[in-house]
Amino acid sequence: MLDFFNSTQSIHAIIIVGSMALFFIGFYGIATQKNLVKVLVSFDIMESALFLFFIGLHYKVGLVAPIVDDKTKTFTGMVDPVPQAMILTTIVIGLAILALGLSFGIEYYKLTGRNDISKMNELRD
Amino acid sequence: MSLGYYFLLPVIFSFLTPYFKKLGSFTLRGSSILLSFILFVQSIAYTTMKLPQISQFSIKPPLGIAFVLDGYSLLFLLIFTFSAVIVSFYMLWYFKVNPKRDEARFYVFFNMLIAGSIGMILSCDIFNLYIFFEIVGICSYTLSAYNKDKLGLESGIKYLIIGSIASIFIVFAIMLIYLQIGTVNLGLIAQRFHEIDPKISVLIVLMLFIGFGTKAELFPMNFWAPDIYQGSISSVNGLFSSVVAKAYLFVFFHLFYLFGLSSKYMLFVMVIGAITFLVSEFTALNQTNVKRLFAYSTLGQLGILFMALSTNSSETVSGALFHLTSHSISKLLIFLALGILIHHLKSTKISIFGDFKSRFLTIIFAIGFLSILGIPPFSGFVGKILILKGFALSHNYSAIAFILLVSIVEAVYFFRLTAMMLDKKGTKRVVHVGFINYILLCVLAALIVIFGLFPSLLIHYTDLAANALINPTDYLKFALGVGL
Amino acid sequence: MNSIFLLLNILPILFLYQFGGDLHVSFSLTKDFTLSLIQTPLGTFFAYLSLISFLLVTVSQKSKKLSCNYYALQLLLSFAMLIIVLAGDFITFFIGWEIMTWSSYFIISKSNNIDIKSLQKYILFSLASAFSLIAAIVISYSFANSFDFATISASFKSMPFDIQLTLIILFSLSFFTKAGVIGLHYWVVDTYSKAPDLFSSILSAVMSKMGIYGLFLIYGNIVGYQELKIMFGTILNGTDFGYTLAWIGVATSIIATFKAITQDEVKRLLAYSSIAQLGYIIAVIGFGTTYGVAGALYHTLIHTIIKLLLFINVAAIIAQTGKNRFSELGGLIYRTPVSFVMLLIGIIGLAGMPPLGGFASKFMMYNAAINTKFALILIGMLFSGAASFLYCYKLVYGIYLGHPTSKGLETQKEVPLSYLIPQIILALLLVLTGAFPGAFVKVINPILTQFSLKALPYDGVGIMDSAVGNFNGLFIMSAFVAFFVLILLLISRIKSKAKNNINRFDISYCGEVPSKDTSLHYGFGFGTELHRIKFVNAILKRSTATFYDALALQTKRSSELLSRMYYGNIHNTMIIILLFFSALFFIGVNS
Amino acid sequence: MIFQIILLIMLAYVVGFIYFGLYRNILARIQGRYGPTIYQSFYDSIKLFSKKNTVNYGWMFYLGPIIMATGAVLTLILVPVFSDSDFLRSATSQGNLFVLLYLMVLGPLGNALAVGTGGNPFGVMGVVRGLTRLIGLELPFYIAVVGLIIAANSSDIVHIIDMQKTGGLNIINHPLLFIAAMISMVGFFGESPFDIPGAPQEVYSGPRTEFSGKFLALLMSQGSLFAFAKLVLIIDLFLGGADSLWMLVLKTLAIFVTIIFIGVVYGRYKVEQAVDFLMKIPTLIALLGLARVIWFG
Amino acid sequence: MESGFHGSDLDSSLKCKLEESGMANTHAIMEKAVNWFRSRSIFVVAYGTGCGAIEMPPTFTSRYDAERMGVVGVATPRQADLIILSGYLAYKTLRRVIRTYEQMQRPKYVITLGSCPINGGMYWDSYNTIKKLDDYIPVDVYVTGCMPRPESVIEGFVLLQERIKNGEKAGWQKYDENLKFYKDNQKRVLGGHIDPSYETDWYNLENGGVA
Repeated sequence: MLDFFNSTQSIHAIIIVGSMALFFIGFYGIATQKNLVKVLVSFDIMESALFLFFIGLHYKVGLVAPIVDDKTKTFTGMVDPVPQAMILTTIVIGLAILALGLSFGIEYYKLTGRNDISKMNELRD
Repeated sequence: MSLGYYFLLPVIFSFLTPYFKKLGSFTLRGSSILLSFILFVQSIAYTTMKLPQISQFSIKPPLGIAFVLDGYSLLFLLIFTFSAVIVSFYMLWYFKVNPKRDEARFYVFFNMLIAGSIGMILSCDIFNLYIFFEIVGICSYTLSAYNKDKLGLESGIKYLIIGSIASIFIVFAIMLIYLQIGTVNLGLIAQRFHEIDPKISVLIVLMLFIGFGTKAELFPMNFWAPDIYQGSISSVNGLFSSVVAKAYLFVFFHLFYLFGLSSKYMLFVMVIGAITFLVSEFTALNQTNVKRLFAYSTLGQLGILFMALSTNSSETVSGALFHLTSHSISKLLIFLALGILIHHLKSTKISIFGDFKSRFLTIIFAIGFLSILGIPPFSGFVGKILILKGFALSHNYSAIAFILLVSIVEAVYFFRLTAMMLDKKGTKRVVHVGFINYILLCVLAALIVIFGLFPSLLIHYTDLAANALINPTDYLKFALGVGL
Repeated sequence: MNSIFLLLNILPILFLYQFGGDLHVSFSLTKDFTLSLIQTPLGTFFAYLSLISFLLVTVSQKSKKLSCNYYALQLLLSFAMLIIVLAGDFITFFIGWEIMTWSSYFIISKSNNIDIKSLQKYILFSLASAFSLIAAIVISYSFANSFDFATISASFKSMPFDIQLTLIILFSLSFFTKAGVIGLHYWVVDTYSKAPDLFSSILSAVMSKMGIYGLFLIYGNIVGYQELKIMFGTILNGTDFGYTLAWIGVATSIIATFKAITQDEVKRLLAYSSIAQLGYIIAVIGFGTTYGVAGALYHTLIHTIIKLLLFINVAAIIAQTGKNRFSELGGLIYRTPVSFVMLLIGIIGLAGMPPLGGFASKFMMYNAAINTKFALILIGMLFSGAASFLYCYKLVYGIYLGHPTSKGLETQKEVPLSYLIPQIILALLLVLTGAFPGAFVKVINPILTQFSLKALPYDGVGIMDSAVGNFNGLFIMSAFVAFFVLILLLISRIKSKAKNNINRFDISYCGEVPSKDTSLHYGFGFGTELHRIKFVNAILKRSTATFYDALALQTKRSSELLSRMYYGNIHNTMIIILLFFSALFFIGVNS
Repeated sequence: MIFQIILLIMLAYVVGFIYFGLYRNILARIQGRYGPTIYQSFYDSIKLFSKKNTVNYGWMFYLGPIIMATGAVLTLILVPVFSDSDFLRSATSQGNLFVLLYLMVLGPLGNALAVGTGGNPFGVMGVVRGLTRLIGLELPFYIAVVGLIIAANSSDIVHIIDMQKTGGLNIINHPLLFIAAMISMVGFFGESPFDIPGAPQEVYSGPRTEFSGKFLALLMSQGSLFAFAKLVLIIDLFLGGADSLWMLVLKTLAIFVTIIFIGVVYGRYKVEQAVDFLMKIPTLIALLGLARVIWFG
Repeated sequence: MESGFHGSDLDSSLKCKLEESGMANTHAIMEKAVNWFRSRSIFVVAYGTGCGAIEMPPTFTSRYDAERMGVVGVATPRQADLIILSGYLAYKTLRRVIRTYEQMQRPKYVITLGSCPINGGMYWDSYNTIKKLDDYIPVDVYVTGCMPRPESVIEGFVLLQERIKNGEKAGWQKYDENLKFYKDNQKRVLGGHIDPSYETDWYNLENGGVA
């Protein structure tokens, strides 16, 4: 039974289902939530779903993390390192954007006392 | 000089900015001008070299990261660096008349914006592309919120939210590509793109389309764009219009032709472009805010460019690139002049065009408007007629009719502004342009006229660019590292 | 300033004269576009016409304090027109056309009574005209692979019929707009009436002629009259094409004539009259016969002379009195007698009365209609000519005759000499063209040869000869003068003392005594009768303004509707992007 | 040539005045009156010429009637009087039908200038009515003339006369055109129902309101010359001209009397009614005639 | 503005001229002929002032037909030789009558109908009618009767024609010669209500009538 869960396919399936669920939670969040913080959080949830999805799909049972030290002689049996590098970068960027967004939000809240994005409509003709 | 400096120098400058600031604003401004000047001169230097050029970092592509400069990116490089020079000179005036503004913040993000934009057009690695995309994004969010007032912050937040959506789509697309092909090198992706399962490939294309289309202000995804223009200062508007939008457009069509999508999606992009053009020009008619008005005009022109660039014929594409160049110059001209106007009249209502008195500005605006409308002997005319000629050669008469008909709508509001400027009634306030702006606007106007009278100066480069865009074999060779 | 630009205006004339019909310059714009200037007889005719008009108008501008850039723009305009008429390919033509458009736009904007709406009308119609032109140009390029007139003309025959038809319609629409064919004339009246007064003369006399030149270029040079005949077939003794065009022209002329009569503003009347007169030209331009072309060319010349004369005259009066309505003018004949005589000569020419040149051109056009047996066209032209007497009379009565209707007119002085000199020259030209109609034959014959048409017979300088009757302009002129003098002498010998300079208010008025407060000027009542005539009222009550205003309104409404999408709710924008993606995805995956 | 022209003018003057006398007599007889002598128009004209003074509003007022008279004389000398002989038609080869059509309007326009100079609003009203009526009057007449021109393929009157010698009279060939032209002629002669411009009940005597003495006399004289010219033109166009003085008198008289008979039995149309009428029935008749010329002629 | 018209001046100067050229005799013959023509052609402006207005239509229409004698009605005073005043004249009417009379061109004649213009008739003590028209404008022929029948009117015409034919001195000459007399009379009854006369400025008669 547990072996079943330990196979690559089932792990991938679980990850796909899980990340999709997460993605749609985020999707639901940005589609329904009007609070700026919640929207930003929803974005992050969506991004996290993507990261999970990507990293998860590159994981295969039996492979190890691509950490190279002095003892490593062969480079086989490791997962592909590129996705992890990419995801790391993306996480950093996401963080930066989140921070920027929150700082905007705070400043905006200080000025107006609002954080409802659907009511940000002073920029209009 | 390695192509990497295009990114590196501005980044170094940005990091050094706090230090420069301590040295005094003169150093800050001067070094920024110097920097953009160096980049521009270097870009001009590239026009004499054999293209494509490549700069690789540590590992040879396709495994390593590299910058590739072909004819297509050279044109954009010239436009971007030139805009950077003009804007950094313009900021001298801006900070002189607005002494309390935070200069360092502007210069940091301005230079990072230029760096990111140049990185986007030079990068031959889709993930790097994404990183530069985000750099440009962050810089532009910050720049649009440069006015830390309600409007500025609102535009910053809006831009940020939209940018986040676009980046999610792009990240998703890149991940799917990597899952399918296992590489992020543009050359390899281009080679193997047709191997992808068609359904996934549609998904990828759509995600890229939505991602870059949103940023490049295509129709159903561009409802945010006028807000951003309205909320930010006019020099930033000029940058958005002539650099940022153009950079996204560059990537859009770069991928479009690299991935060989032109045969399948040409009509789709053309229709979307046409709708963008139509909707924006019609919407612009009803605007009372100048910045929004010119934002719509920019959207409309992007629509034409999308129509013309997707045709897969080197004639039309060359014309479109000519039009793009001319549009960048004209919009820069208009936004900079507009900044002067807004500063003096303290309003962004359309009525300011009827309230100022300056023969110089009137002429400058008139040249800009006529050029955008494609009226000889200004540069816009050559671009427009080349586009029309290209459509005619492919017997696409409906596109010709469409462009010309909508252009009349466009003429309505441009000439309404002109008429307001020329109107003698009402009280007029004298507007002093200032020496630097005088020179800058003269240079831009002169370029418009020169490219209108001697278009062969520019057509050489647009032809090069068009060929590089449509037949990216040379580019692929370099991107794959074969030629090294 | 004036003298400098006067010299600059003379220069191109000398330049053109120097080349003497042999100008051929080309200059490569890009690898695809070569700009070329080629002098054809037709182009030369129009070039001299426009250059001399500009010269005369510049002379009359001496008494106006005009700025340097006004003159510069005007010079640019004349330069653009020179480019148009000398162009050897369509890109050159189009560049000239557009420079003409915007330079004239900026000149018009310098007027004191211009408003934004009129400016918008002008530029939008001009641009519509230009865009229609460029559409036609690029379509013909797509078949000929060249912008050269000769190449396009050669490859025209091999184009499919629908393309040929589209091209002809597009070109015609463009030039019709410039000439102000009815339906496309919405801009004409406002622009002419609100432009600077002297510039109106250029607009009416020269710029509208560029439309005529374009029509000649298309029908005569590019398509060719022979080809038109083959394309469209024949009706009566002419072509179907000519007949259709003739109806357009005649309708223009009749409608504009009736509209002209009911105008209160002087320049509006002249504008409508200009439309009507160009209607005549358009009526005969498509005939493709010797007399059709000759008549159109002759009327082009005559109309240029007359409209310059009338507009300069009216401009002088407006400048002098500051009034521009018939209901504000009147009774100026004793104050400005020379102007009166000039206007009189002008309107006699405009009405097409025999001793002056106006008749010769009309006669030639009538001949063309007889040759082709287009009886209804001929009747239409005659009819509109008869109706035009009314506005001719209104023009002269409203300004010069009757009683002054506002203060200050009683003490008016004669207009400055700078206005009078061009008028006198033009009036002399009108008299000369009337007395020597045959002289024009020599000017026209090379153009007819250019269109490969039969040349006109030449029987002497005073005689206008045609297959269906001729007349001796010199005889009629001299007989008119002789009888006039004779009767004048006889009458002045009769001893019944004519009491001169009787008080103007001493009129038969039912025993009542009219005074200065009595409304005695009939200027504003003019033309009201026409509203009671059913046929004429049907014309007068309709207006293209309704259509264009509705168009503008609908555009505005659709613009409002569309701009509602952009009332930046970022939440909705996000949802739209996501929905758009989903929609595209489902379409994309399923197809 | 000059002698002939003078002779022609004298002939027209005499014949025209006698015709007008005749007209007044016929009119009187129709109304059950005795009527003036046949020379009454001479008396009137000589009396008017011998008035002691004449009101004059300025030089244009003075020249207007003279222009009108000039127009009448020019019209007269361009119309060929006799069909066979060249006598009295030395000048006709210098013009054609179109010249005549326009010369016929030149005079009234000249007069209208004088009226305008006079400044009497009634006079100008009369002129405007006249010009408005002209729109309607000219239409059937033009159609008729154009029909004849197209039929003869020439605008030369002599040629039209010559055509009738061989091909039969135009009144028989083109009766519809003749009817239309005659209806117009009624108006050109200022007869009812088209006599609105000078309606004395409304606008004094219309354009002539301010003319007195020698100007009025001149207007009357040119009126008779002009009437003669118009009559000769009609018989040239439709009745094949006249080959002798008797035929000339007979034919012109026939036309003239017809016009009078039409004139006396009708009331006066308002100007818009007149134009409406002229644009309907006579125009329709003329168009039918024209259609016949173009498709069957 | 040119000086006002004085008929007598003109006549005398004309005569002088003619006599100098030795053509006085011819002139006399011509004068006679012209007078005959004048008598044969009389244009009438019929001013229906009083009850006599009703008598004029029969005079000019089928029954009595004045046209056979060359007497025709015209619409404007400019063309008229004769003005018929048919009955009493209120002051208000007189104003218009004087103006109409002055607008007529010389030679011009006046015929009055009925007794009111002679001595006031039945309005002899009315406060607003004039009693003796001849004081205001010169009358050539009085046709008496209250009202005169058209036959009498025609009789009046014949009488006038005779006088014209014989070249007798007519009312208009008297009017020109005694302008001051007539103007003073007119001024007396009309007072401040008199309109300016454009032909003769009688307010400044002593200055030669320069308007």
